[in-house]
Amino acid sequence: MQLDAMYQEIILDHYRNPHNKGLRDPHNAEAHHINPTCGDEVTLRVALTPSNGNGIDGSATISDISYDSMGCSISQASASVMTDLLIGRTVDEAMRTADAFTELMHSKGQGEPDEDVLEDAAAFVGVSKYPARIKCALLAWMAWKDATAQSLDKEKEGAS
Amino acid sequence: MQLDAMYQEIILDHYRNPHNKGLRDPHNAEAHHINPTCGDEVTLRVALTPSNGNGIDGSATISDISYDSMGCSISQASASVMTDLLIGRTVDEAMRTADAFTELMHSKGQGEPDEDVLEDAAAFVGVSKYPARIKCALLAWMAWKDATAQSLDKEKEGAS
Amino acid sequence: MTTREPVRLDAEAIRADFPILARTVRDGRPLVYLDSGATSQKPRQVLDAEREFYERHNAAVHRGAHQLAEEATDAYEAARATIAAFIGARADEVVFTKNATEAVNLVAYAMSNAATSGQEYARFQVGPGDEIVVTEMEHHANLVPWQELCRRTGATLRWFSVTDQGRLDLSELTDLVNERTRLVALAHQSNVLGTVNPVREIAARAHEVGALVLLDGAQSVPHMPVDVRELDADFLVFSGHKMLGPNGIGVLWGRPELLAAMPPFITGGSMIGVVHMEQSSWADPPQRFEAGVPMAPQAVGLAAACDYLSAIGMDNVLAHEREITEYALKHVGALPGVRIVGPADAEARGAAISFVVDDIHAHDVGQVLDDRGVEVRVGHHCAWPLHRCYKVAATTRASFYLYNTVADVDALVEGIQAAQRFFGAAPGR
Amino acid sequence: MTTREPVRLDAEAIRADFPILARTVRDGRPLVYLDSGATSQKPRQVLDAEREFYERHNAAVHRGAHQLAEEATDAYEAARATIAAFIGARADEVVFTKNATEAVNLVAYAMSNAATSGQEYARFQVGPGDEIVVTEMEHHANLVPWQELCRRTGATLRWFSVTDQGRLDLSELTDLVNERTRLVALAHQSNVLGTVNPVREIAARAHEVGALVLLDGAQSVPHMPVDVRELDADFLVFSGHKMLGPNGIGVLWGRPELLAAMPPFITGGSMIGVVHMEQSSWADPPQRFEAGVPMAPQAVGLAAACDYLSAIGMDNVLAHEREITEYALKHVGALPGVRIVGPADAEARGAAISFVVDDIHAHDVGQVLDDRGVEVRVGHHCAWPLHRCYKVAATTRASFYLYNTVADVDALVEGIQAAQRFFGAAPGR
Ligand SMILES: Cc1ncc(COP(=O)(O)O)c(C=O)c1O
Ligand SMILES: Cc1ncc(COP(=O)(O)O)c(C=O)c1O
Repeated sequence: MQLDAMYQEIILDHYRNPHNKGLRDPHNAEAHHINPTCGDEVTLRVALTPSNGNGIDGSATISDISYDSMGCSISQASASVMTDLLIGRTVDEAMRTADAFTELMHSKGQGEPDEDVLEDAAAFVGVSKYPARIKCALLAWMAWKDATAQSLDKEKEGAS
Repeated sequence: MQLDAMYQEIILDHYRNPHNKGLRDPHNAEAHHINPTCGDEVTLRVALTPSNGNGIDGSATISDISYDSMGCSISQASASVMTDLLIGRTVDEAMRTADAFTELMHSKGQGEPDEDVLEDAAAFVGVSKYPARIKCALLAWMAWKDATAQSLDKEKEGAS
Repeated sequence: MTTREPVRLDAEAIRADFPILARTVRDGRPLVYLDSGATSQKPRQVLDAEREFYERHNAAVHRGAHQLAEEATDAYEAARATIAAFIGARADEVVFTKNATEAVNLVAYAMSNAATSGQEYARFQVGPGDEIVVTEMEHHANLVPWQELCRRTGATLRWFSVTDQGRLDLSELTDLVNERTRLVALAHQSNVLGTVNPVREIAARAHEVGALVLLDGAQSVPHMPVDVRELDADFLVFSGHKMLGPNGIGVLWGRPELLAAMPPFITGGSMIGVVHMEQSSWADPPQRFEAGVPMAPQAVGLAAACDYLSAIGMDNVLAHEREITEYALKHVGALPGVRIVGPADAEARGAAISFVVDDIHAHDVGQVLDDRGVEVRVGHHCAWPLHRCYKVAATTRASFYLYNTVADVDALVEGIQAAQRFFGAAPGR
Repeated sequence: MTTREPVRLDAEAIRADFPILARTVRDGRPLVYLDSGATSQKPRQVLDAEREFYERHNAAVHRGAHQLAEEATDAYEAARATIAAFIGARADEVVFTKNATEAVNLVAYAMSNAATSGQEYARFQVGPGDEIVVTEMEHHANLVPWQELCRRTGATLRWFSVTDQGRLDLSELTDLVNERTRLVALAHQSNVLGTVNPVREIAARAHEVGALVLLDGAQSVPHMPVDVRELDADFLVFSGHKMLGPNGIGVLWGRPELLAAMPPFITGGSMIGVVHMEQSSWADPPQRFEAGVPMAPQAVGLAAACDYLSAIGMDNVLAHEREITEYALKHVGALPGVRIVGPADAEARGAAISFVVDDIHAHDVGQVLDDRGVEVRVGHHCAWPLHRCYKVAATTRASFYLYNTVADVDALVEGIQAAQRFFGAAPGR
């Protein structure tokens, strides 16, 4: 039974009891992403706090991520794990985490996740063996990247 | 060598010395046909003489067929043979001849031409083995049918 | 659970013709292929026919005068005749496309082209004030091309809604199909619900008001006897790959007088009358609609698929699938926490069964089934608006064909129960 | 006549991979296949790859989550990567179509669709006052779609003429390609003349005035190394069946930023973003342009063809064909009463040789050749306007590929002489 390798206990826990679910204010930007192959959706908000003396840039801290979503266990758990991981980090740190997670997802089951960086998200290594599920695992991360990019863009527009 | 079966001496003779070639007046109708696969062309005219007391109908006599054409030996010879066969016949007789020739062309080399009806046109039996050449053999005949139909249509329009 | 084989055809003997059905998946589990609605598997006979063409007769069809070209052309046109006969049509009424999707687009773009042409194509012109009617149960392939036609021409798109029982709501028939309607496009059989639509009734109304009817037979032609003369539609589209044939070939059937009056879609070689730099004229149908070197080997393969199906008898295919469908409706439908989306009985219903499992997303159901070798489809099955009607994002679909057996249904049922256990959603929780 | 084999590749060894080349035609004559310009023959390796897909991995690509669907999707996308690498491109720049013809139509219809859309597709909009430029030597596939685009949108079609030597008349370059020009569509290599066009020079001018360049590589990609980065074109189209691949698959390569900015052509399943009854949005390229269940087995076959060609080396294929072409130009060109239509030397010239024989129609030349097993093409080769330029209705074309030898040219030369004898048109008559 390969199922257990994919659906690790951590994933099922997050799925059954998702963290940070429900949209909250304040937020700098919101993104809505859909998986066109199955119709799963996520609406996600980010709130960023500038670091001392700076505007909103890579050094800003992610003060909150909240989301509303509909989807399979993998997409639900992934959103929950992500918020735990990224809230409190700087944007730059979070981008590196997101890149590490994306790389893991494309590793075809061969990846060796760095647990220091990915923490609970390392549990998704088994998902990367199933190409059709990779999008599920990445859905919330894509929405987060999008909302963050929007926040930075807004800042730039405001400045210019 | 199957070539001789296809290019019978009669065909080559008509090809080298075509009968009735060159456009002539008077004519009742003219048709221009093109073989879209090779670009061969024929422009053909028919002149019909009504039978006693009738308008131009199936009993009319084909008083002349003339044509101008560009094409391979088969299409040239076929036009020449056709004019010999049809000039002087009634439209109804000629239609039956045309049907017999068309049938022969679709016989895949199996046809047994009625020489009484088809005369020199019986020599084309070998062509029917080569599907790509059937259109060549039928090009002038199609143009004749077309021009004849136009002649009959004009008569009807004139009458109504 | 009792396992009883239908009597009409010998599915075990048939399975032996399909090499792929002998393989295993996921660590050695026998393959239980329940995704024929997406694409069917191919019998050896079809693969052999295609290969024989390549190894013996391959040449560009309709473009050469040499022996190979003659043989290739003969094979291609003989295939057209076989496929036409399979749906009760004449050979020159059958146009080859790459799939059903292209066939629908062909008609939709021909109508756009008519709209920018003169009076010669008046029969197909649409514009503001004209209406195109579809249904909420359409596959995207028979919906999006019509949205696009309306966008390009200013015509209006309208649609039949579906009932809770998975049927078209025909109470709207005379309102929806009216003197403004130019074309009604609908599925013969829904790829999600399995519903077989009352084509004749809708066609009668359409023809009463002078509208054309395009039938999407992608899910009917593979599974039941279809005779275009009986259906009373004007166009029928279907795909070879869903009926034991190769990929890359589909069919547009059309009434000959309509095909003759329709402008072309894709233009290029072999579909022309005369070409000048300034403008061109067109060949007669079906060539007018087949630009470029055609997929002759695939046509030959599809003809072999028709021969294969005809030898078994489409009546027998239908009866076999009906037995499996009844069995599946009974046993899947009886599972606590499982709801079938679509008609609950096998009346006017084909062998696609979509369902939702309470508290378990279709992706997760599918994953557990796949882990057991049971291959189903999960998602919206290219019928997103239909899923929205039933307020579900995704369903799990099992679809059956002549090579499936009731044992396959048993494996499905056991798999669903396993998913319920795994996700702790077993009834009673 | 001396028979000397080129050294760069072993044509005899290659021939053994092509089952059809061992057959005979017309009462037992060995097949001399000189019609690869119409379609190429297929090596066993390609047929095996396609069959292996059907027998082991067949499922609907991009539509399923089960193991077969994963394998099929992997195979399809790996094929895309292989084919992209073959032309120096990235995988996501390659769109699969059914043939080169569809690929040209895709761009032409996308431009029509842009013309009826809002600002989001401004890059592709054309209308009255805008110009599309083609050449007189185009295959109908790269001419008629542009005539139709102009008819639909009110844009104007203009064209390069050809010189008596079979080259484009570039003296018109700056006049023809001007600030009104939106797109220049031209053949990389003429299927009739064999001429290889100076793409970079034309592309430089086109880009100077902001026009796009679409290159028809149907006759170049199979026969020479082609690197899209070096060519400086914006789009490249070609067909699988002319390069040892299966029928039913073609390619549109496009610059990624252009594909991303281009509206779709054929619409339906798998090319959508979100679908509502009222309207839909689109997936990113290449999916945006691949509606319906794709021809995955054919993509796999075409990738096998690329692998086959790459193993031999496209440089070697080119060198081999050049030797045969030089040999043929010399020996066919030397025949009294024979006139070659196209460049007389092998410089910037591929391996298609078209000719007319005085006083003998091409059909008759072809018939005599066919009777001897020499399979050539006769007619206008889907380049009717070009034939009109040279005031001939039809030519005879011999086209060579990696499996041809100079012995095949000898057979051709002897066949032409036989035709001259048969029709009594031997020189001196
Ligand atoms: C130069 C050229 N362009 C386009 C095409 C069209 O290719 P296809 O018929 O495979 O679409 C051909 C071949 O027929 C060709 O030779
Ligand atoms: C009902 C229906 N219509 C149309 C299609 C489109 O078929 P294809 O993708 O082969 O073009 C399908 C299958 O995908 C279908 O199920």
